Amino acid sequence: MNELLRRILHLPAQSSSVAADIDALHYTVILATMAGVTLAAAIAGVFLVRYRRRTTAVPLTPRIEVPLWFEVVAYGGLLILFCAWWVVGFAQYREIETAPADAIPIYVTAKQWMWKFAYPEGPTSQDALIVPVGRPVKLIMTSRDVIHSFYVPDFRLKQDVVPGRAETLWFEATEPGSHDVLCAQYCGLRHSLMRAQVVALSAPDYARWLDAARAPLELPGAKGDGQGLAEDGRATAAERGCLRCHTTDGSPFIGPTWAHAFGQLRHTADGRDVVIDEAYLTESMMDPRAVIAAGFPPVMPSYQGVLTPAEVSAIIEYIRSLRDAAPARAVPSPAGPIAFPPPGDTPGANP
Amino acid sequence: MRTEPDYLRAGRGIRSWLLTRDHKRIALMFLVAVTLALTLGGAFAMILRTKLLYSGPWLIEPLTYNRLFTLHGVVMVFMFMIPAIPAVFGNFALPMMLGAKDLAFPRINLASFYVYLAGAALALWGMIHGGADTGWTFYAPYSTTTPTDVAPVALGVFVLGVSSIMTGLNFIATTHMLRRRGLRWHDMPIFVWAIYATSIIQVIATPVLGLAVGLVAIDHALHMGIFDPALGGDPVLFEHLFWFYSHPAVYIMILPAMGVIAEVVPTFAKKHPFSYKALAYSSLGIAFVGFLTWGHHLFVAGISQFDAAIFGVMSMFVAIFSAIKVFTWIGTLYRGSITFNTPMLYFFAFVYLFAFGGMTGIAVATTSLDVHWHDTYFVIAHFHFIMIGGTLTAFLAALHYWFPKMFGRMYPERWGLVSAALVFAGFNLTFVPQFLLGNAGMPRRYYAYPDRFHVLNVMSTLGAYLLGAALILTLVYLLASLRWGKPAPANPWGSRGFEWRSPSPPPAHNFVVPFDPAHGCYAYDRPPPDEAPAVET
Amino acid sequence: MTRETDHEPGAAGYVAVWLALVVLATATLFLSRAVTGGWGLAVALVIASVKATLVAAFFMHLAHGRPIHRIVFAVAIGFLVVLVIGVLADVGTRSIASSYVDELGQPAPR
Amino acid sequence: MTAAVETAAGPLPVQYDSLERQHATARLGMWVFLGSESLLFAGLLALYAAYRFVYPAEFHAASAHANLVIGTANTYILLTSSLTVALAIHATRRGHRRRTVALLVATIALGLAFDVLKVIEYAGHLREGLAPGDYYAFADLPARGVVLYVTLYYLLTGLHALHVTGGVGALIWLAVRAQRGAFTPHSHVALELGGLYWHLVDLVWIFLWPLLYLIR
Repeated sequence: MNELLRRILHLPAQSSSVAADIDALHYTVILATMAGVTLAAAIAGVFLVRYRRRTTAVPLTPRIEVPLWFEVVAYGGLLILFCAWWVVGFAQYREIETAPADAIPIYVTAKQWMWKFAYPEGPTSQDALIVPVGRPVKLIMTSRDVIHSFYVPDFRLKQDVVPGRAETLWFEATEPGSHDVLCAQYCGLRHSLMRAQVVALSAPDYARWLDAARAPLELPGAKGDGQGLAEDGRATAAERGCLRCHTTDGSPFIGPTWAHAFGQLRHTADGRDVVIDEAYLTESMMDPRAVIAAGFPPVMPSYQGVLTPAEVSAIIEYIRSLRDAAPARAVPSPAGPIAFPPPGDTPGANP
Repeated sequence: MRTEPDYLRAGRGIRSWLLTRDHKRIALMFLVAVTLALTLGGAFAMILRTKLLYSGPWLIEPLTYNRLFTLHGVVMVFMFMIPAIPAVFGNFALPMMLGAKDLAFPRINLASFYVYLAGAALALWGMIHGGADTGWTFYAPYSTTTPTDVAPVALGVFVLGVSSIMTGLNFIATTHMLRRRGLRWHDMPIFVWAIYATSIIQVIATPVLGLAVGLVAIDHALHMGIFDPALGGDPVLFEHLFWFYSHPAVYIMILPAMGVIAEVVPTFAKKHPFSYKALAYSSLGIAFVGFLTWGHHLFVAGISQFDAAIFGVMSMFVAIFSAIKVFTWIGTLYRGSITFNTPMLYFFAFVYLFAFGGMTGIAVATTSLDVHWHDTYFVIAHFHFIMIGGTLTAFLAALHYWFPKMFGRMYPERWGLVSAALVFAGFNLTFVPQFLLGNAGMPRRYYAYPDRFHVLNVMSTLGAYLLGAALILTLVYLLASLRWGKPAPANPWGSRGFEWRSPSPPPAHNFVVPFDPAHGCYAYDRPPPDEAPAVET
Repeated sequence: MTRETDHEPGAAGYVAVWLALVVLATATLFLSRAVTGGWGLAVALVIASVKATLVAAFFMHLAHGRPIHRIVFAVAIGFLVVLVIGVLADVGTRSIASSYVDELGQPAPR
Repeated sequence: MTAAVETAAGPLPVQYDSLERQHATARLGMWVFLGSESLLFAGLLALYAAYRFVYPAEFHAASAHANLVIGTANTYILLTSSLTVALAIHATRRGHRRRTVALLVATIALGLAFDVLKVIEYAGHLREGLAPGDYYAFADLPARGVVLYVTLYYLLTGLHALHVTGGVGALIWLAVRAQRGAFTPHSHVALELGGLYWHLVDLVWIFLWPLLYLIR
């Protein structure tokens, strides 16, 4: 029943702890609304047909004043029904507004047309909020310029982000997956393109991601012919945080792996096959959303203006050096491929 | 029998129109201005809907799109919705329903028309000159920091507010002091109660809007920083001031519409209202309790939970008055003698759309559901159900209902029914998909949207085209019947209403023979008074 | 309808009201030094309301004018109070969490 | 068509039965206008209440720099001007045209005095750097919070001063008409409306003075 109504009403997936309850209240209110209004219209229709004038002469109609008790009962009952909905609704609202004590605090900064996330342990990320499944997360949000609104339709949650204040929003993801974050409060030119992803990882994956993110990024050198450049590439990739999402031992993680990648064909989200070469890698670094690998969330931030051309070519050399390298066991390979349901869909072909 | 010319021929030449003090002529001038505003606002809506056919960038730039939805908002809300029924039908019918020869302050009435034109000109010049892209809500700090030209548009809205206050003040004074001898408050038509309640809201709430947009204009021009968070200011306070006006403003829009419906139903059902006191007092109830509910626009804006609780409960109370009205209208049909004319078809459309829109208002006031729906297309569908489904439908009902009295011509009944049905169909095709878009989580004011919302947006755009066409059809045949419509008798609908006891179109001072209030305006249980030429349809 | 001008206060009445107003103004001035803080505001507002009532009742003929004037004035002041209370109810009960991020001791990421 | 009743102030508008009815309607219209004007100040008072609640200490510190002498002098000026305009209407009812004009001129003088003192006060503050919004450059106090008091001070007293200036203009026009003998004991509603407006301006200042100058 829940699934049927959810599809009919075009509601997104119920991916947070509160989503199911909210949808339940939603169904009762909307169904009661439709029933009440249709009943009223039906009664009006019946009266129209029953009492339409059939003669040309206008008969005198009785003057009927509604008895007071009828009004009190009808409108009192309706008021009680509305207030009952409000009581349930406000209880849920309090639950939404008060974050549990053990929630993981994450700092969110909204800036004209992007979302930036910062974890207390230090790693920061742009456009991708990595959270564990099954544990409450508290977002402490502020804005750098105008009012934005952090809105995750799949969680049924939204909170305006007001500059000069810290607004809190908490949620608990129920299953792994990536969910669209949209800006709901008009904030200017690219208001409709100010999007991010909440990536919910299972507990072990999250723990491992956090360790990888926090561990000092020293990785053993990989075999490569241009020893110097590949070595610089590895250091740059570690320092710039590439290796937090891309692994070097062949297992997919948040981003596709770099091992055995160079020169191969990459199946993309929109069904094409692209050769992984210098051009593709450079374009992926500068405009990651231009071509998205199938099965991976579009969460990679753009490194336009972050990486110098020398660093870009160094990283490419490092990826080339991993082309046929035996997977170095130094980094414990993740338990298995991340079970990613296909993300909602890639955002429209934005400029 | 006609001793003096009717008000349309009482004076010749453009001066007699532009400097008139006759409330009926001012009503017609407002009708022309308000219809232009509706056409302009509708055109902007068409462009917006056409852009939304594609999810990516197409047809217009994002900045143009943002300016267009601001234009659509400002023009529709401040230049059509707020003045439409009060300034046109309130001006025309209120004095006649009270038995007065004119409004209390005719000069202020004419001044309010020219202040309306000045405000409209200032706002539209501001739009063409620099074009605000803040939305009609002007939320700080975006409205005070955006490089686009906000000040003239904000001041234009301020001036339109002054015109609204002048109209409200005129109606309150007239209702209190210029009733015909022997016409007690409980003998007055319910339309007068509705316009009176609307005027109270206009007079009390509009100054706060004037202040809010005035502060935005000053902040934008001189950087006074009253809402600037860097100086310690709080943008949410602007939202409080803005919605203190804007929620009662939605009652300014719907109360006159309810008044029109309260006149149409008894006339075509030939029956005394199911409960006169319920209809009359619920208008005042909406006017007063409506001031206590503005916070339900701020549930996710960062107000405290305590405040959200107060506003949530109050919103439930104000909804009861609307429910009272809907039940009483439907009750009036019971054991009536109903004829099915165009105004009645608009009544049925009004009942269904307004009740549905109102109930989705209840759904949004159920605080936790608002967290998901706020600022999405669900809210847009909700308020368009009330504004177009309610106020525009009632405006068209009033236009058809009083058309014979205003112009002395009959409109073509068949065309009326066809266009009403098309308006109803076009409206539903446009806004029911938007409810679903809101559920799916599409935020409002989106230039580009994720692809999953594509199909519903295309449906909504097609509906918008149908609605636009239906409205243009209505305009065409009404203009045509100005010339070629059958001459209208004094009382084409056989109504007991006071305004029908004068010839169509009425003489300059409304009544050849002052009507006898003893014959009630809803006395369908007694034969019609003889002094008015009651013509059977 | 009784002519309004029959029982309005004579010239002496007006001067008496004026004297009362001046005395109250002076009282406000000195009391503001004596009673400080929240109570100071309360005292000042009470005295101001008394002065306002005096001006409205006698100078503006509310006391013996048509009752509708009193209703209009009361409704306007009522909604003024509703706005102030509605805004204060929000500002006053906002939870601490929404104060500045850096006051939470965690530097907001720059 | 009922013959237009000839009155001192020109033909009685056709929709009124008697002159007294028209005056009563004019008074009601004025009261509704006064109610509307008071809501204009309501918005600013709400902002004042909110910001004073959030920044009590800053408001207290900033209020100490308000010019109490001029503020108090203005309070007495406006109270007295209320008296003079009330006496002016009283004199008209007694038919003393010359005394009415004298009292109206006194009221106008007091109103202008209020404006002049207000300009002096603003000049003094601006020299010290107590300017609103971004232009705040006051040495002793940090901007945060204090600038909100200063901005609200200029908005509240500025809007009020605007109303005082408008009131003075209306009184000048009324004085001229009184001088020409337009007001008789039975027909002087325009003067009454001018008086009502002036009393409202005084009423607003009665609240502004303690709220802005006496924060201890």
